[in-house]
Amino acid sequence: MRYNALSILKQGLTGNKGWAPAWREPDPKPEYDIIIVGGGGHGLATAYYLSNKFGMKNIAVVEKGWIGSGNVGRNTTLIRSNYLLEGNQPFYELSMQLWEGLEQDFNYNAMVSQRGILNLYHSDSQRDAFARRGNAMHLTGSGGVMLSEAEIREKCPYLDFDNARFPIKGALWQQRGGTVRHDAVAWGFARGADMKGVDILQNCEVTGFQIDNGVCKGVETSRGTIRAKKVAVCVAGSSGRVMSMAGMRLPIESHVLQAFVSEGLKPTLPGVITFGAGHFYVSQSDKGGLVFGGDIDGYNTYAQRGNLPVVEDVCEGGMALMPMIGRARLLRMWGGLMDMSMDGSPFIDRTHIGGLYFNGGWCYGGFKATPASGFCYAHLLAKDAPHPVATQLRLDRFRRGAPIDEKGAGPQPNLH
Amino acid sequence: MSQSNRIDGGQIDRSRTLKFQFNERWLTAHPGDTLASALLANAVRLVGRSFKYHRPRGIFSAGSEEPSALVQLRKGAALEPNTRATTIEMFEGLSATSQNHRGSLEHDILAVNDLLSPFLSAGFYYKTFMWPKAFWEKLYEPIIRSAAGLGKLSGMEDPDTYDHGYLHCDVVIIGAGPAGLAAALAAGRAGLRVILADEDFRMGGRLNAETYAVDGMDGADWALGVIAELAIMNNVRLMKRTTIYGAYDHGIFGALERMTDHLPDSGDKPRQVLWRIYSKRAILAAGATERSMAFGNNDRPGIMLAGSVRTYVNRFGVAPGRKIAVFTNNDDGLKTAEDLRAKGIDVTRIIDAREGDVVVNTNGRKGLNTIFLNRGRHVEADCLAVSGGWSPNVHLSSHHRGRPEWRDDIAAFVPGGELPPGMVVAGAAAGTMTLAATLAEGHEVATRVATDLGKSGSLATAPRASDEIFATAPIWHVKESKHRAWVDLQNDVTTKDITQSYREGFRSVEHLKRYTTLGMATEQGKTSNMLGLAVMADASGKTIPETGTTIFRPPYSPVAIGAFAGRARGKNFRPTRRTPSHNWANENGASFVEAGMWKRAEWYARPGEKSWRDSVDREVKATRNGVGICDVTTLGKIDIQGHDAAEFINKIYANAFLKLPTGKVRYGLMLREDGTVYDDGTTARLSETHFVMTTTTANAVLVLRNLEFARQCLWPDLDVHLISTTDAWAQFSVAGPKSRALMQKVVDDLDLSNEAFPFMACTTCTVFGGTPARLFRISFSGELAYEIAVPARYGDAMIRAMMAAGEELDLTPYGTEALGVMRIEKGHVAGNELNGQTDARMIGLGNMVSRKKDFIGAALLDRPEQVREDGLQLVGLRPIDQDVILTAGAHFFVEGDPEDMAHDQGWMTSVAYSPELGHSIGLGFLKRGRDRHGERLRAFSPIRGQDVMVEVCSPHHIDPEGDRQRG
Amino acid sequence: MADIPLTAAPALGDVNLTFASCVLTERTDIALISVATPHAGYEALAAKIKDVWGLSMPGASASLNAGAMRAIPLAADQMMLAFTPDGGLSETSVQAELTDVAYTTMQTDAWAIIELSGAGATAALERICPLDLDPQTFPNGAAARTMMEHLGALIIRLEADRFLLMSARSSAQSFLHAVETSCRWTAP
Amino acid sequence: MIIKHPLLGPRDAAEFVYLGDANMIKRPEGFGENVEEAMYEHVYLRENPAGEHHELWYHEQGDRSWLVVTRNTLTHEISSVELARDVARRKGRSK
Repeated sequence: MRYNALSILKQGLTGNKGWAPAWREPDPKPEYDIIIVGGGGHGLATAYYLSNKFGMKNIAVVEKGWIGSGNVGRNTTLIRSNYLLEGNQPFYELSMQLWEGLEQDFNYNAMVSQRGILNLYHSDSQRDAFARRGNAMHLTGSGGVMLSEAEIREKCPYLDFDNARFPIKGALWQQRGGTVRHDAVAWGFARGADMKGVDILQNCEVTGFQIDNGVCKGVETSRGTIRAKKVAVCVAGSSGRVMSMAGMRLPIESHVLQAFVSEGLKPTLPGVITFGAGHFYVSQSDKGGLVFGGDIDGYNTYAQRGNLPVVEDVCEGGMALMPMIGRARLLRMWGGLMDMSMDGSPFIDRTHIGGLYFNGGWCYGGFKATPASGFCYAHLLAKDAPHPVATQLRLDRFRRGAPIDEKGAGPQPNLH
Repeated sequence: MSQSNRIDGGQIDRSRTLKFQFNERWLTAHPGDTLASALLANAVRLVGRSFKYHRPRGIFSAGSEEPSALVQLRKGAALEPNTRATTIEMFEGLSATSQNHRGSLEHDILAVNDLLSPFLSAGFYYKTFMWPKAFWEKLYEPIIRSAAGLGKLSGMEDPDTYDHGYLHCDVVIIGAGPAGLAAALAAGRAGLRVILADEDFRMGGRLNAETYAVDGMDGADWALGVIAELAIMNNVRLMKRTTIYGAYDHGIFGALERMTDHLPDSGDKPRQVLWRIYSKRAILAAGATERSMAFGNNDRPGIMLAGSVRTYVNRFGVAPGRKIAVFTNNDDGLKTAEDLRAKGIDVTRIIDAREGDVVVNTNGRKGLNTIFLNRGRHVEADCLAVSGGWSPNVHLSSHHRGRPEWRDDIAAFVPGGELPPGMVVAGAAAGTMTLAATLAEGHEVATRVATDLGKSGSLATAPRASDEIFATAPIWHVKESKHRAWVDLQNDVTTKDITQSYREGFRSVEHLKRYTTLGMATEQGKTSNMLGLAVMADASGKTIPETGTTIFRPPYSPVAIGAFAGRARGKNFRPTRRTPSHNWANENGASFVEAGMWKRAEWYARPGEKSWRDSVDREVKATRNGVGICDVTTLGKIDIQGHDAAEFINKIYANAFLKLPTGKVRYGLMLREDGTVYDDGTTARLSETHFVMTTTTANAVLVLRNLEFARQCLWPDLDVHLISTTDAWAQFSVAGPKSRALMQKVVDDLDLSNEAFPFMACTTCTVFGGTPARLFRISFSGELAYEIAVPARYGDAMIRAMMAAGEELDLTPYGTEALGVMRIEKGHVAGNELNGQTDARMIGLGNMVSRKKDFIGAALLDRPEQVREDGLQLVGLRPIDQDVILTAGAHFFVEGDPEDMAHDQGWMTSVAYSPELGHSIGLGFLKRGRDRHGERLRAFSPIRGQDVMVEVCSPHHIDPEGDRQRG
Repeated sequence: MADIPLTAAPALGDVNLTFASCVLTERTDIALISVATPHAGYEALAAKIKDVWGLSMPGASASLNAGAMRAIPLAADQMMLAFTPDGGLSETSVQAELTDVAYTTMQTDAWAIIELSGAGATAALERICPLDLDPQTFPNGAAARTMMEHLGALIIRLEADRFLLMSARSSAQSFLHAVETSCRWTAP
Repeated sequence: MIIKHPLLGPRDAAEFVYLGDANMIKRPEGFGENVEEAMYEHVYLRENPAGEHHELWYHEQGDRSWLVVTRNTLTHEISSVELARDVARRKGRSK
């Protein structure tokens, strides 16, 4: 069923009783050409692009719970293409371009809202690093301008300019950055893939891989064995747990990132604002909640919950940056599992096991990457060659000595 | 109008009358009222508007579960949006305004949304607003956003303060209702360290709202007696107005105590204190929340929870209506009628669903006036008390891994699965729905905890009460009703939205919530989740537990962001570190720059200097031509001692250190294990077993941490000991051709000739006639230079004495900017180059790295990408047009190449204006840079609007041979 | 060379503040020497400090007092000696005594020391100190390093209502502000 | 979280800094090509278990001990805490 204003009008007049399910609930077939393990944003995007752009058929997405119940439904909804390094920036720019045409493409309004992202700086060396980054953005056509303190004052008069411990000196602004209604991304991709015949198998947990002579032939699941020519893992925070079933150790640790939302407030913030002297970034949802976050808790965990020191640290950053939010109340806090890699950058690659592919290591930047991750993974699966913007996102890059370390934090996942 | 709905009784202080404002109208109340009870007393029924359809909203409950009666409290900068009228304690002069309406509360223009509701059903926005593409951001979204949100922020800094605190106890008891009080009494008498916390400003919970007797007396009086006994126990801390909002790992609970919210202003005290409670055990006695039923137009002002109606009548002495009907599926509803009649209030009808009577629709635009029953009957009423049963407040039990379990007998979820370790549940929160059993359970659970923790337990017996009957029939949704029936009163989620959600495949609880926004309101689903789940179960033909469960995340109720931040805001966001010469610098025109937590002098402006560049140029010239002084205390200093200290340091640095002689300093390069440069600095050997290592300012703490790791985890048997002395020594760099002359005046009896004290020498000595000191001949500026350190207590006196001694040499203080200029002139790398992406090869120090020993970083130096021929290398840059001021961050391109990443040659890391050379200079990383000196390149910086030609040169812009520093 | 005896400046300007229920004073009379125990040198060091000052080696979380000398635990193999210098006792003399049995480092200048006393002291500390200061768990003499308002701190209980609070000298003003604010905000 | 320090008793985890897998104690010794592969695995690859995890914490705002904490990554339950120096010696590390 195609969604448009007319369908809403028609349904509205007939009690909204004619809406069809957004996707089917099929039973697993014995075999598929491609099985995507993980029904999160990236997995569903991969299925969507495989079926819609690469003409592939006979695809299943297996998901242990409900689709979209992982990070795509528990992130802070930011999109941006303001990276620095050659291994990353063209990839994120592709992602941004896909976001920009996504809704018409998959006929679902995910509320892509390019209200801009403001990265504040507080020192000359931060300014210089942002200049280097801003110039890298221009090399990929991503845009971006440096704003003076006066320009920021005009845009966000409520920031603490006059009594700050670390005064705001300027900012890097990317107008094309913004937010997207995160759940809708998963649903839109799922619906689009389903319409092309992709089987979305919910409550179907992978419990093992069928590996025969170094070649992966399928997966064992809670709904039985399913054979496949290619198995594409895409499970974010569960990467370590799932790939260990294939006997693989990864350059990844699982950590928790907490996110926060305030009660609904009348619109105040123009776009996304990130604090340069503490761990805090914030945007305001279309419903009015301030959606904000900060640093990861910093210890290995598979529990989707965090602890108080980080909650306080994040709110301290918020109050230091915009002291008007003191009386706004934090409504909900939750945790998402982050597949923190050794250099802060992701992987989209084959593994050493034939037919087994891996997509992960997104750290806490996975949401904005969703379309490009799906597109590039689909490219790899369909053509068995990496997409041109994903050629550096390889598992062997540490062995080769070529990390993609945007922050320069080194091989310690919790510092990225 | 003076409290026309006030009736007899209640726990309010009628001897005093308070004045308050609602929407600019003055009304009266009494101490002990909430804003909600006061509004009801004054017959104010319409208090707000719902989120989506802007339907009129009244007061629905009497506690923190309130979804409807949200107001903006106070005025100006203290404006507090979305505040529940039911939890606002009345104070003199209180001011509140309604929110989320365009125009007046009574005539809200956006109420038109209600007429459009057929087209605004669940998820409508995902299906439209997509064409034409540009219209979403230009038209649709701005319209949606302009209507979004509930209350508003003041836009001004929060005028109040907040604090944090830490409490420790054996057992924290969450909730001071009958179960909590019984538990606290038993635990307190057993000698446990007890914290009893309750969100209300009056402890007692439902005992204050009901008419039960305990131990032969009125329940509320019994509660007062217990509280009085607990108050005099030293081992018990009573915390009213305190919400335990979250259960964290290992017995840590988050609590918010509202210190001054019940006062007209905070004075100079914090408004709220956020406590971190460390407990060995926890007793969850948080009670239960009553739920509604879904029937046609069940959202009108005047339709309330039955238990809340009893609260208003019994605790606050307020009649929520004059003609009240009761709609119930359990015995609690009948109790309501009894209590109302006891107060002489007209109960117009008891509609008991268990007898087949149901409400199908209601009428009354801004307040209920008529109730329509099945079989065509109707009743006049201005208030409908609805009782759909009670849901245990399982929230904190599910903050870890707990998954609530269904109990058919009470038609509710109770705590289940893996509770937070150490937590037990008592009373209604555990599904124990009658008073006598609740009291007994509270007592028993606390006694068990006491025994567990090694206390003999209380000898006293449990309090007694007669048990009431509790019988419920799970009726959730009146299906005969053809009208919209609300599930989530705030977000306007109706039963139709839920059935549509089911139809469209959003069937798991998580999908349901996300698709319909059910439970996303400010009451976090307290009144709506259970009902929504039941309607979904009905749609799918499954049971409720098959359909899902309701788990909750912190906070239990919303907490002010300011409270989480505590004191850390403004200038106190982070501590400030000051150098020993700070006061002196301040007196001498310094402006300060943030360097981590430090404040450092960046330059010393003198009268007549027009810009910072004037000051910096002068400081550089004075240093290079005469002598300058700079406070370098901020560099990290680590005292390293032990018989194996030399061996230890040799394992840490990439270059050789084993044979550094006593009395010498050496530059050290520290790598990460992946071969990347981590830090650099100088290390001095003061004796065979004693070294002093310096680190960069930024890495002082991190290097000590890594050294401790190496010492304890990698080489635990080396005899080596570490302690930071960063703060212990005031250290000054004295640089310039006249520095020797100056130092000769400063230090006592020491030959400073080049022969006696050459470049890279160090010694302990005294200065100015006996003050102990350390002297190093090291140079960052490239000039003849020294660093002199004295105990920090003498730092202030030292800079003053030095300046006096240097007067005849025109000793010039210089700041970090001049320091930066001189290091760029010399081609020394600093933070902009050593950014964690740089290896020794890139900065020309590849040969310094030892190939003859193991050290941190030794094994991963030669991977293929690290030894690429076209790798980045440090170069100097100068503008072709000498008037051009270079900027950092520019990327290099060969002229004519396209400006894309494939042709990117590198970037400018640091720039400075060199007064000696008379033009701008830079450092940068360039592919194959060392082979390209003399080449002309574009320095392309679109982000700064700059595109200039530069010539590649040696990074050593000045004195490349280093003669000056050795002179 | 010029003879200009340098005068020592107190980290907090000899601050002395009185609140409703507690008093806050800078202690400028305490000298500090850190003492690291060489490998396999515990007995020799213990014998030495016993012999010279009648002092025993402190436990992990309790400081010990003997005469003018207090030993405060810092790390598993490191303690700090705190004393008030007088005729016979100085930073130099203490270091000299230990030359052969330990590695010593002068720490007097690394710290600012605040004494907080009075009936309201524990209530004030409740707002900044995460440790359990109940006398059962933190008795007289107890010493611990912890974090208060983002700053490392060392707290020692001298008596039921008397504490020494130590924090880094460079950030002493921030530390003072933290303690002072607690005293003010918890004043009855 | 609370870490029960073997010498100091229970302390808030906020006093500590987390590093990661305690296997970092098992640093390959030596240098040059022969240890490159071992060091690559040591530095970059992780077991990342969902369950019991031995991990390094540093008591930075305390006694500067490195500790090996055994903690369940699913429940956060801590089953043992040891001084890392003792663990290192047990694993044969010395000088």
